Amino acid sequence: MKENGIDTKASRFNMWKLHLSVATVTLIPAAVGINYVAKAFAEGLKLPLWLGSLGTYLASMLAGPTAGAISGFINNIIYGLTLSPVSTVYSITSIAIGIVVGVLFNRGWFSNVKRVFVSAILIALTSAIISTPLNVIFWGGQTGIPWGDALFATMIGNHINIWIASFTDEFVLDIMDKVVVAYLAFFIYRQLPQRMINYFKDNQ
Amino acid sequence: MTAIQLNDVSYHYPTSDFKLTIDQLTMTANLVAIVGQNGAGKSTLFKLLTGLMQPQTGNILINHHDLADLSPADRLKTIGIVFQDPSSQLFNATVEKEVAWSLSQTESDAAVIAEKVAQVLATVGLTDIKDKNPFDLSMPEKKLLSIATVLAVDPQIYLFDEPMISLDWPSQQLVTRLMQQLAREKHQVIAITHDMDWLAATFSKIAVLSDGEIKFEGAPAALFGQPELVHAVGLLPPRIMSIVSDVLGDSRVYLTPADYVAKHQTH
Amino acid sequence: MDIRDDSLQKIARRHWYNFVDPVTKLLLALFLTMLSFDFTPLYFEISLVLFSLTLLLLSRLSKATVNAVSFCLFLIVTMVVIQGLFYSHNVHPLFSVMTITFYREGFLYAATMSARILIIIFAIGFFMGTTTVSENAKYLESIGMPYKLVYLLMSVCYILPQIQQNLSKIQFVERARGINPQKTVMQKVRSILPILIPLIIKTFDQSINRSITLQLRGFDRPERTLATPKYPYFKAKFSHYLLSIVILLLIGCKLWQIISRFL
Amino acid sequence: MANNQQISINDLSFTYRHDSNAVLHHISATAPLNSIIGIIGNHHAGKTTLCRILAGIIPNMMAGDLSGDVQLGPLSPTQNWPALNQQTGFVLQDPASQLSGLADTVADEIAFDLLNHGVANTEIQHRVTEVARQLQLTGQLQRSPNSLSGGQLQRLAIATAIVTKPAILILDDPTSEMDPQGRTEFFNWLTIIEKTTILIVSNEIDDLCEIADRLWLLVDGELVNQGTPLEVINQLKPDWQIGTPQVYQLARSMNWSLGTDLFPVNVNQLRGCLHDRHST
Repeated sequence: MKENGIDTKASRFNMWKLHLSVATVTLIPAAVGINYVAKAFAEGLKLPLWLGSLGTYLASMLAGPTAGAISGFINNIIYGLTLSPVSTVYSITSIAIGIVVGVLFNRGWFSNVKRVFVSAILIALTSAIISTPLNVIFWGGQTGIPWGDALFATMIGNHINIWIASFTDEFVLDIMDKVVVAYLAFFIYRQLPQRMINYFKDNQ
Repeated sequence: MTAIQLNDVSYHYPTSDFKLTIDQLTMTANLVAIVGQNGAGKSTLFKLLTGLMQPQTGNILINHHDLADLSPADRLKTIGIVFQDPSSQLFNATVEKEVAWSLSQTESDAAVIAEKVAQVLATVGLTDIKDKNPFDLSMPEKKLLSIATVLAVDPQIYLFDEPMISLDWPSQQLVTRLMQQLAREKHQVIAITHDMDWLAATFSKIAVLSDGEIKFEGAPAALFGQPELVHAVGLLPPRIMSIVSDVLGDSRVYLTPADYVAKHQTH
Repeated sequence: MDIRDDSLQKIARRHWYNFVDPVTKLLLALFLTMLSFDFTPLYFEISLVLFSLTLLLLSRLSKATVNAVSFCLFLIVTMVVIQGLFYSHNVHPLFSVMTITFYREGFLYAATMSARILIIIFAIGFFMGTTTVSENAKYLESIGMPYKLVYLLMSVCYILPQIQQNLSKIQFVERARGINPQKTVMQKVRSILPILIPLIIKTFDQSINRSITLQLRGFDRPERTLATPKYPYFKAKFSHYLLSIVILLLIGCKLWQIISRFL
Repeated sequence: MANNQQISINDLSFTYRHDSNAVLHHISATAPLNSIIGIIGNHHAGKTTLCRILAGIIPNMMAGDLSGDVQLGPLSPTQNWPALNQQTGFVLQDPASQLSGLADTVADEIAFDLLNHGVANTEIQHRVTEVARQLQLTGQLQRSPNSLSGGQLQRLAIATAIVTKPAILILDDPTSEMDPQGRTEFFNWLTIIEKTTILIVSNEIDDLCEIADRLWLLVDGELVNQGTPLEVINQLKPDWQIGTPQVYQLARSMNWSLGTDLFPVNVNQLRGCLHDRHST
């Protein structure tokens, strides 16, 4: 009976076999938790920022782009299921952010204050490029942030193409959030004890 | 001399039945311990004493001024708190900066800060590792560092939450000496502890909490002279008392092995 | 007798929605969403909204769903205003307030999108309101998902309270050290790192320890006893296949609609 | 050299990869199986690192420069970790972080290891009930692990470690958050566990002297002494800065010796000592 269970498991779900170490498997929920709590924290302080990708950034830096991508994905799924169902679709954006942060970090684009700025712009661009079609499909191009949407309304009121208007709306908001989160991640990573960095590196 | 006075203080959490009620508690002795079982109200009382949480009724007076009226800066100069878990408070890049940060909340002169930081690091024995990342320290070192951040500010009142936990023997000795030194310098030192041996050896006054009420106030010897009370509030007598009663059948009060020796070498 | 099952839930009466397995509920949400994308007439959309709302009302309306609706309401209103005024295909005026004219096309466009959003919220609300985290975890494991993956998806729900506890503890401690986040934006920004650094290091330290103990405790071993589903479900496999096929058809249909527009 | 009936550590040294200084220097120690071994020392002594090596966390999960040899009866954490791990229970310092992170109730948390090992459901019921009773968690079985106090969490961590009936139990400071009653009960309970080798790190020198068969004393990464508590405590050097049990302090000041300058370190020895003095 049990043997049978294992057999069917192996044959039916091979496609789900991802090579994730146990360290990464525990890092990802922690990163998602940090996203969640950081977002709530920023809301509690009434800051005009989301900070909801901080954990994703750190997971990418500690355990590579795959870990970051999965953190971002699960983050939006959980967030979508519990708080705002529509944000589930933005999981695609979060996956991309995880990958871009991981790649940039590995290439050394998080090594000093100047380079972090370049990284942040690239991340914001990625985020905006992927989010814009989703905004258009779901919200007719809006983002849901009042002053971003005011910009959007002004632009399409002046007959500017909806795609350009929507992209501008999203990018303006993204650039601020992504720059702040990139610098937070940069400072926090520098503060992490070496044993912690080594543990996740050794156990990938 | 700093005096803390609690009048008709009560506090209850919206989500539980627990209620802390203290009609009258005055702390003027220099070393005061607050003891009691888990859930007796120690942490609630502690949080009220920090001034960061206000009682629902009554007030807490410090030298006749209401604690609730203190400005944040005055509060820092009045009450310093050493929490049980030091890793909840550390965030600076080095041990030295961690201490300097605390002091910079009440002091702006850089030269004064530098001098004071060097002095307190020497007091707790962390001078050699002042450039280390606080998160690379051992648990006792982290705890000493968190104590140093409070020492630097030099408040009138020191609150210690379970100071002996996660310290090794030499650092326990160091922290005990420090607390005694502070008390001699006329600071009010209040500690929550469940270490009865340390309590019996160190403190001059104990307040015992049980079910959110003060059940005893007085010297350790007086408390442990009432075995029924000690049992009723869920405490244990100091180890030396159970050793002596176990082996010698002597159920009198002894606070430490040295106390026993002193009482028995005089005859 | 069964000490590992929540005795309260054992006693509680089983409702009709407990016979539907979690995966079917999720697929149903996806199915309704795809339907609303494929067939755009407003009456159809409205009937889908009513259908999903009925599902929700016949089961359990959770607070989270109400919150999600109220959160989206603001967006829906601004969407109606912006599209009603500026939608690029606006031709027929609907009504005018002073000199500002609202148009029919933009209004309908916004209404369709709002309907879709409500459908998604209601359908997912149905899933969330009628399943528990442990029911989902057990079901996913019982249908053969590797335990590691179940863990990855579900453990955050269990770890989150721990992180939140740590956060409030750290906020209290840092307040005692003099961090006062209430006032200016600059003070708020300066209070971020002193809170987040200890929180993140503690969280990661706990995940290091957790990864060590999971390995010591035999996590993801092949001989692991598979969980048994919490309830006996009605025709689970059949519903999965049926819904999956229909969803794939609907996706294909939608793609064809999009592609044929360019042909 | 290899003896299947004992624990032996042979010339063990270790340096973490993130650190230039060695944490353990050429440690050699032995102890019989099925005994209780107390590991004592101050911070930076290397106690936690030694536990990690004994449990196989080093080198299987944490990297570094390891040399020397460890043998726990027939098993070795460095050479045959999976087999050793099957028979080992381990309790870390921070109890909250060793919860599985996927359990609704305390009962589910305790059952986690048994499920992983494929134990049958009725057996799981039985063992969870039994272990909960031993560690006084019966009243908490249906509660969420997140709602427990520090001491209860530590007892839960211990419950998860012993529910598989391990042959070796490694406990790294398991009582720091327990209240005095809980701690006393815990140490008493350790003595009634049978057929298990227990290695325990603790600062509770009084309790250790009551229950341990042997003490290993570490100072700055070196094993400076090993033996029975009586031997180790009586041979302490002041510059090691190790606290002494109250029984010993009392006996020493009162000059109640067991002859030849040995002073009792636990209550039983003290009783024997006073009995002998009385009868002579």
